[in-house]
Amino acid sequence: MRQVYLDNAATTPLLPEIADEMMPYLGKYFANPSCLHDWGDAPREAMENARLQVANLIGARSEEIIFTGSGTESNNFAIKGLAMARQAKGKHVVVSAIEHFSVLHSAKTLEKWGFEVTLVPVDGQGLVDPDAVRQSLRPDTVLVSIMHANSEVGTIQPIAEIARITRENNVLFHTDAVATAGTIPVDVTGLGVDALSLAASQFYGPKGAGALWLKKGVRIMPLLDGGVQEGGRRAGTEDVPAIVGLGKAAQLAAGSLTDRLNRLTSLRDRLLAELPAKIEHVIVTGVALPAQHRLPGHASFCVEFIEGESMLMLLNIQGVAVASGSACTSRALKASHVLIAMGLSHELAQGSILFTLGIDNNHEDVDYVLEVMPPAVDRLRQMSPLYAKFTRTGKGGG
Amino acid sequence: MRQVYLDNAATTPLLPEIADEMMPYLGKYFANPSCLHDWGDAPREAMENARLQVANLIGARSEEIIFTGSGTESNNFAIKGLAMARQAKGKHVVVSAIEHFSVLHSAKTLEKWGFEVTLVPVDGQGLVDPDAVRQSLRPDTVLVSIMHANSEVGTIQPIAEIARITRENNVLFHTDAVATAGTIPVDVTGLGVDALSLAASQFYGPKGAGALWLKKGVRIMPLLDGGVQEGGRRAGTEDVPAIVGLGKAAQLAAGSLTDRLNRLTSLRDRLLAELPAKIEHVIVTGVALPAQHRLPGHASFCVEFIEGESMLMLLNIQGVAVASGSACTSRALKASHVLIAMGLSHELAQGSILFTLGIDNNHEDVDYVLEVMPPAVDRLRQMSPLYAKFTRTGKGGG
Amino acid sequence: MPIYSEKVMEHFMHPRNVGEIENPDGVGNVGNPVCGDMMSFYIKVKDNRLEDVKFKTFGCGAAIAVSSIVSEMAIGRTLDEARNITAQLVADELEGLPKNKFHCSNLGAEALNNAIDDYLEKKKKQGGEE
Amino acid sequence: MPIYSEKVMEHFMHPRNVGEIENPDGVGNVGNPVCGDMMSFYIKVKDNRLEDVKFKTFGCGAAIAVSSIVSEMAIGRTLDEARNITAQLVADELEGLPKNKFHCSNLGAEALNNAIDDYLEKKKKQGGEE
Ligand SMILES: Cc1ncc(COP(=O)(O)O)c(C=O)c1O
Ligand SMILES: Cc1ncc(COP(=O)(O)O)c(C=O)c1O
Repeated sequence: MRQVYLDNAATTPLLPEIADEMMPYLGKYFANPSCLHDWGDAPREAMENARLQVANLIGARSEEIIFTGSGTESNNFAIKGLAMARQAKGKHVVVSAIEHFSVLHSAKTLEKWGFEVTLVPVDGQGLVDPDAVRQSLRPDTVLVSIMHANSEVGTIQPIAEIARITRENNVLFHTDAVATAGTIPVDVTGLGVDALSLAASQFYGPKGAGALWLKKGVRIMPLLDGGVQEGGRRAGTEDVPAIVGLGKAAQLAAGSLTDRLNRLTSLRDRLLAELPAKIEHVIVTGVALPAQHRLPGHASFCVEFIEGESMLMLLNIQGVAVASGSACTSRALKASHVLIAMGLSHELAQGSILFTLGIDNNHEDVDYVLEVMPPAVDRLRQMSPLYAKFTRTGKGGG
Repeated sequence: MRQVYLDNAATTPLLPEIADEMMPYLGKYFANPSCLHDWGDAPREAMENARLQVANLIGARSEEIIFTGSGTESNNFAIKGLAMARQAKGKHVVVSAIEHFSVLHSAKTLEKWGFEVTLVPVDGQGLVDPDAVRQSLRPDTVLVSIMHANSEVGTIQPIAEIARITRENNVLFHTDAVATAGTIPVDVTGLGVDALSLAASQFYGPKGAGALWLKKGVRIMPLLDGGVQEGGRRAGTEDVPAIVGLGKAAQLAAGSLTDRLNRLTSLRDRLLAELPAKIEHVIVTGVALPAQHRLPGHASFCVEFIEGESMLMLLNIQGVAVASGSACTSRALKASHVLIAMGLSHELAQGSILFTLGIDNNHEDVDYVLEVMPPAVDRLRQMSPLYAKFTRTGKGGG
Repeated sequence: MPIYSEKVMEHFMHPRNVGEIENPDGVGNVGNPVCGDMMSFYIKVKDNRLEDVKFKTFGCGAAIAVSSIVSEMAIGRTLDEARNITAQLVADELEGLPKNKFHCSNLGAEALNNAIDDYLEKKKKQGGEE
Repeated sequence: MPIYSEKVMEHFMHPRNVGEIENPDGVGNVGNPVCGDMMSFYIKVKDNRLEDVKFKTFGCGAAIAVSSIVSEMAIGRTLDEARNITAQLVADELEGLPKNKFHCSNLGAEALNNAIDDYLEKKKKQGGEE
């Protein structure tokens, strides 16, 4: 049976050439890069090379890159660390309603620590209105965090516009670029942000390596206290192989961004156009065609009258890997907070399904999905009391 | 030239059979273990197998193991997370004066958050007196953290005795077992603790994988907020290859602990006995021979009249890798807080040197060290104003 | 996808008794889209026994498998026996459910119970009317 | 060990002018064991020029290399010229020092300066006695 992996938002495969680059650091160059003796040289140099590669990917300086263990850690570090370092100035933080849980729950933790948090709403396409950010600002606002793109609906936010507002108001701006760095062009100067999170496992690099870019001079409270690694801002023996992999992934991404983008976009656009044409009562979530403000490999839908996990299971049996709701938290049962924030009903939101393409996918994969998806939907609708009601009454459709 | 790596406290080499075990998860089993589709199965099962292997190493249940990214993260998680989850009960925490910085600086962060911290002193061998712990307890004490063994002086603490006291007083007890788990027998029931940190990179496993063992029912505040990974207690896409490596390292350690222990002890005892015999004015730091309460591969000294880094550099030129002061933070310049807490003068503490043996070392390595070390010391003493003063006046020696 | 037992997968793939019953003797509905699962059970009763049970379910794989097995467990039972089909029995019959899916087995038992209640209610009313 | 430049390593391995001067014209001591580095500089002065400089140093590799290069830079210089040997010049001459070791170059310049101060002090006293 054909095997089609369309869950690249959950994690991308590790490219063999990146794995190869990591191997020496899982072998003879095992030493601790903090060590003063010769054994420490190769790992230390490799780490600094990776730092430069990551900096180059996002138009930053290498001394501004702090390595972390994941996108989640980068976000926790940014939200808690930047807010806590500014609590003398104020205790108000602004995030969008559709942030990843690593941002949202970090903000909740700040609430427990005496901060107030404003959730900026989004429109039906998942877009943040920069004016809403402006209106959320208060004299005691110390941090705004709006994600660069959402991995559930693929919507790319107007970060540069928001940054103009935060700059005018002298408020720090962090963006979660975990879904974008390495996938679409990300330039910290162009975006105008002060801090940015990214993770290797989203662009064909290894798990266990993320980074926080922090504009020179911006103070932060460490999340991991301890030794003097990463300039004292992130303690712990560095995971050199993973960091080397992150660097290599950044280098490869920088070199092939446009190619990848074009390739993914053409596959994505077919899904966005053809799936709703083939199956009745399917809506695109996020930005529909023409989809400039949408991640290139990202096609997400809500299928009416049925539930996402059961769709996922039927597609899985056909060899197709997809996600429903938030890719990383498929095991959470509640309807996606992102879709609810976009104004969808719970009923509709439960029918979410998410195809995220990767550089290994091709048009035959899309053909296959378009072939196996309609009968799967049909089968589940035959079991669905909501569909029965709709066919009886014509009501309940979206 | 002979190459002798004697800095296993900084990090151990990754065993090739452990690297082999990790490879499939850097290749075809790349998927996110949280995913519901078939791609998630192999990584998820491998992770759960690793959890069992780690649990078996320390006599725990697998559902009590929370994977982290490093020993530092485990310690930060434990100190901050356990204290913060109990702040309604009280805001007093007790740690020893010789804890690793990941514990000490986490405790400092707690101070910023309104906690009080008591540092329990140690004696000249680096031993914590259980009675001192008892006396430090207050009605508002919510957490005690004493390391199982110190990686700078190798001293193994009387954890089980301390645990009796914390239990009597209904206070939670965490131990940092990063230097012991996988190296000497560690049994959570025998130790009687409530939480325990460990890290793979200390026993021939990969970097990027640590664990916090948390006794069933013990509440903790997450350090990394976000998704539902690790039962909602440690969010972020799991670093499956590193976790698999940690599991394999635990399994191998469990199976060969006694062998390794005997082998390392015999090499260590030669260093402890012969180095001070060969070089005048050298003292053993930590527990001297017979050294039961000392890590098996650990021989540490202070060499009078000279400074550690320059010794390290001369040995490095001879192909020998060692550490001075705290292994993980050789780049920090101040005299080791551990040695100062043990009552050594700053002058003496600056002369610290640390040989940490690994399973690849043999008697020829020890012979070689005993051959190259005396001339190195001699050469530096010839440059030393302190040695000049001593030979002139007979004063200044320890 | 071994988060589910083979039995769950088998019932998910080949659910028994999917459908509605025309002029049912009782109907039981549970759940709502907020919690993510909805079940409608239809029963036909003869001589105090469940002669037929059918269901329609909107929900995850576990919800569908639970509905299927509950219908199978119920058919042929007396009403009292059917009332004893607890969430635990359902989960056991399915060779276990993931912890976060256990509530599905609850829903299945509840939906069947509601259908029986509905039947008894109707009967009482009819009795009253007679 | 490329945290140090080749020049630093070369001076660390082959330090120039190690030792003491008997009956020195000036002695300068800096540092203490708490900060981790101690340097003693001994100077011999002739016609307002540093005829000889020797040192003893307790400290890290950088401290030893700094002492060596300072002694080399100083010998043959006039006292005024020697005073112009700043920490930055020392670091530059060593082709750079790691950031956390820069203070060593400071210590070297300071020790030399102290020795010169000591010489001038003594001279003044001797002048007064004459
Ligand atoms: C006793 C002890 N605790 C904690 C740590 C920190 O572990 P890591 O470097 O994995 O973060 C170390 C490091 O060697 C250690 O020796
Ligand atoms: C936008 C976004 N932020 C953060 C994360 C968390 O990253 P990680 O799983 O590496 O911790 C994800 C995960 O997919 C994400 O999509």
